Amino acid sequence: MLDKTGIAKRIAKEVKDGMYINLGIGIPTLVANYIPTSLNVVLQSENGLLGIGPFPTEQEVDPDLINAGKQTITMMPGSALFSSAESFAMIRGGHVDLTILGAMEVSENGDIANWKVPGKMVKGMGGAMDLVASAKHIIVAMQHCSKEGASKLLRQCTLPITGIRCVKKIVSDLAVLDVLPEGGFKLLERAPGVTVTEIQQATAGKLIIEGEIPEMVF
Amino acid sequence: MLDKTGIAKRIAKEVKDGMYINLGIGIPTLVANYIPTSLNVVLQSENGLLGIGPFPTEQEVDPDLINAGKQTITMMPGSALFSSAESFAMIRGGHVDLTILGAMEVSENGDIANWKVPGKMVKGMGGAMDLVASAKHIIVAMQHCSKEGASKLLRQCTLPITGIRCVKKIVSDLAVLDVLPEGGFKLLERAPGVTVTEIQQATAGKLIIEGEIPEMVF
Amino acid sequence: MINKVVFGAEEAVRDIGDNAVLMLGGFGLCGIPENCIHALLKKGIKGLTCISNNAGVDDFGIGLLLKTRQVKKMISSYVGENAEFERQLLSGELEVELIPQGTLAERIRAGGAGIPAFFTPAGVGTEVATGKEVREFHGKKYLLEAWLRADFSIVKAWKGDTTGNLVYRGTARNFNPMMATAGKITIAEVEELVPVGELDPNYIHTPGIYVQRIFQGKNYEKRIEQRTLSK
Amino acid sequence: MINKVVFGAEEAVRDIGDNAVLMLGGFGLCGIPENCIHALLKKGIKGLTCISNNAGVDDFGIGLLLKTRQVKKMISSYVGENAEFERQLLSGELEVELIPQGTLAERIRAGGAGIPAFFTPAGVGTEVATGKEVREFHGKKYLLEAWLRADFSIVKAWKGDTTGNLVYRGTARNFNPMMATAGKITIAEVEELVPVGELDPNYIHTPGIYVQRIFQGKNYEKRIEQRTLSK
Repeated sequence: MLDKTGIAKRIAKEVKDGMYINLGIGIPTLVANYIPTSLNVVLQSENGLLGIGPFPTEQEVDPDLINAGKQTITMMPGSALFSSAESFAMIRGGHVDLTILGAMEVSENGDIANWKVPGKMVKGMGGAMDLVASAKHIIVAMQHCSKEGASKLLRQCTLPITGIRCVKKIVSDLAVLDVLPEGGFKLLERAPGVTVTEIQQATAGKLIIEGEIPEMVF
Repeated sequence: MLDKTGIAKRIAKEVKDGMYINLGIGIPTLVANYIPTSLNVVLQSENGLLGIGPFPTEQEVDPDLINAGKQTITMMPGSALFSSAESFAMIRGGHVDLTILGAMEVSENGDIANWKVPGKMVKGMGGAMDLVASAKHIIVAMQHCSKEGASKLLRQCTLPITGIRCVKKIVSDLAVLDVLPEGGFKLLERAPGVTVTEIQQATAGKLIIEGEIPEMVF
Repeated sequence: MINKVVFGAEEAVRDIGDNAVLMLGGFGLCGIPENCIHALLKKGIKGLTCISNNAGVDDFGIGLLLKTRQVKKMISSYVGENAEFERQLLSGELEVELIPQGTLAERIRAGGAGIPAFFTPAGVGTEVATGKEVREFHGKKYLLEAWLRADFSIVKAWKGDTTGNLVYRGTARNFNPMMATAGKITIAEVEELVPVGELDPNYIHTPGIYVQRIFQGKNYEKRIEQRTLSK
Repeated sequence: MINKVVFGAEEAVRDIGDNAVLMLGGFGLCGIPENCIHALLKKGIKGLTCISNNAGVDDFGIGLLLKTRQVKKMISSYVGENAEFERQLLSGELEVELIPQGTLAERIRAGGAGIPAFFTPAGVGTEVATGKEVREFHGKKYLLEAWLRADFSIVKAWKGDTTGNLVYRGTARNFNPMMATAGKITIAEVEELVPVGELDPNYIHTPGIYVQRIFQGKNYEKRIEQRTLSK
C-alpha cells in the first residue's frame, strides 16, 4: 500500500520529456519533487505562470508570486507570466500535455467527482472543471477507498461530478489502473504488498484483469 | 461645396476632448491634421496601436511601425501596442468612442455600403464590418453624389452593405446630416455656397428639413 | 494623451452606490486592489455584487466587506478560506454563484471584447450545465456561456501611467487585465504612477483605453496566504 | 526548459506537405515570416490553404507563393494589392474566403483557446451572414462564428528564446500571437534567438507552450508598402 509520497513517486514515472504539466493541489503538487531532473518539463500554474520553480527561501519570498494553491513560489529560467484568461485559453485549447489532480470518486467511464460534498460547505470548483473538460491526458491521484472502507472507484459517481468521461489513468494507494474508453478500470500494477484480490474487493466499478498483474517498480 | 480637405476639417469639429478615435483610410485619415491641438485625443490603428503619431521623418521610418493603411507612422508618448485580437476586442467591446470612415452609399436607416462593387475586383472588407457593427458613434465622410450625379444618400443601399443601422452622422461635400434612429437624413448644415434646394436634389433618401439650415462655420 | 489621474481611492470610488455590480481583481490575496477595498469599507455602501475569483480571508481583501455585510452576492470560482463567508452563506444572508475559473475568466474577457456568448467545454454534464444550451462541435459537447460586465471594475497594477496604461507584476496579473476591459468605469490603483512616455509601448499589459481613473495607492500590505519555503 | 530550436527555415517546414492548411502571421508586409515563405517556395509544395490577413504583393510575402501557383485557397480580410492574385481569382484558379478582420482575429484566437464558436456583431445583415446562425442578445443581433485552426502556424517575432517564448516589436505583432496558439505545429522565426532566461517573464507576448519549433531567421528585408513621410 502506498502513502501519499508513494502515489506521487509512481505518478512521476508517467512524466515524459518535453511535457507541459498542470499539477493540482495536494498529492499532485508532491509529484514535482520526484520528476527526474534529466527530464525537461514545464509546470503550469493556472493563476498565470509557466515554469514553476521550487518554493522560495526566506529571502526570495515575493507576495506577487504564488501558485494556484496560494503558496509562495519561484520561477524557473524561461518562465512566462500571463493573465487568467490566457492561462485557461492554454488549458482549454489543449496545449497542456498532462493534468494531474486529486479525486473523491471516479466512475468506470471516467467521470470524476472532486469538488463538492452535499451537506458540507461548498468552496467552489476553482479551475477543476476547466482542467478536466479540456485536458488531453488526465491522471488522478486518489485513495482507493474511503476511511470507512467504501470504494471510490465506482460504476457511477455518487457525488456531484466535476467532469464526464475524462479520467485516463488512476494511481491509488493500491494500484495503477487505466480507465478504458469503452468503460472499465483496467488493472495495470499492484502497489507493493497488495494482492489482486484486495484490489478486487476495493473496486466497486467494473475491474478488468488480464494476465499476470505486476507489482509497481520504483 | 467642400473638397476633401473641407470635409476633413468639418469632421474634425465633431471631435471632443478625451476621445479614442479610429480613422478609416482616405478622407478620415486627413481628419487627424485638423483636430485642435488643445484637445487630448488618442487615435487607434486597428492593426494594433493606440496613439498614432505624425508620419515619420526619413530617419524615423520603421518597417515595424505602420498604420492600417500600411503607411509608415510614429507613436505618441503614452502609446500602447497590442495584437489584432486585442485591437478588435477594443473595437467590438465599444471602447472606441468615435469611428470615422468613408462610404459609397448610406441609406436613410443608417445602413452603409463601402466594401464591394459588383463586377469589380473584390479586395475585402478588412476591418470595416467590425468597426461599423461595433462603434458607439460613426461619422461617415463621403461625396453626396457619384461622378454621374446620382445620389449616394439613398432610401436603400444598392451595393452590398457593410453594416446595418449604424451610421449616425454624415459629412458630405454638400452638407452635414444626422441619420435619425427612426429613419431619415436630418439636414443640419449646408456647405458654403450650397442651397437647401441643391441638397434636396442630391438626396434620394428621405430628407428632413426643419427651420433655417445654417451654413457651416469653420 | 488623456489624463485619467484622480487624487486617491476615495475620489476613485466616489460614485459607486448601493447595489452596484463590481469586478475586483486578484487571485487569493495576490494582486487585489487594497486601497479601493478600504475606501469601499469606509464609504459603507451596501448590497454589492462582487465578481472576483475569490472572496478574501476573514480580515483581509473582500473578507472585510463581507464582515460589514456590504456584499449581497459573490460571483467567484473558489471561496474557500473564510469563516464569516460560510456563516453568511449558510444563514442565507449572502448569495453565491460559483463559476469554473476558466469560464469566469473568459466570460469577463468576452464582456470587455463585445462577445455576448461563447461555447466552452467546462461544466458539461455537471450541475454547472443546468439551464444552459449544450451543443456538440467536432464530436465534443460544449456549454453556451454569456459575457459578464460590471458597473465598476477595480483593478490593481504594479505600474501605470497618467493615461491609464498598466503593467502588472508576476502572478499578481491574474484576473486584473480582463476585468479592466469589462467595467463601464474601470478604476486602476497602482504601486507606482509614472508620467506618460515612461512605460515601453511594446510591454503594456492593459492599454489605457480601458481605464477611466487611475491613482497611486499607498501602504500596500500584500498579505501572503500560504508562506511556503523550501527546506 | 524544453529546447525547441531547429537549424533553419528548411528544417522548420520539413514536414509541411501538399494541401496543408497554414496560418501565416503579418499585416500587409509587416511582421511576415519571410524565411519560412522562402523555404516553402523552394520546397515547391502545392495546394496550400493560407490563412493570413493579407496576401502579400506581387513579388513579396505570400504573393511569391501565389506566383508559383502553390496556393489553392486564401482566407483573408483584405487582398488588395496583388495583380497576380486578381488574375488567378478571376480565372477561377484560386479560391478566396473573405472574413471581417476582427472576426478573423477572434476565430483564430478561439481556435487556440479551445472555444469552438462565439457570437460577434460583425457582418450582421450582410452577405457574410449567409448560412450563419443569427441570435439576438440584449437587443442587438450577432452571428455565430466558428474557430479556425491550422496544420501549421508560421509566425515571425522580434526576439525568442530557445524554449519558444516570443516577443514582438511594434505593429509587427498583429496576427502573430493568435496564430501562434492555433496551429497543431507552430513554427516561429525570430530576428534574434536568445538563451532561456534572457527574456523577462513579465513581458513575454507568446509563452513557449504554443511554439514547437524556433529558429533565428536571416536577411530580413522588411519591405515597406507605403513609405509615408512627414513634410
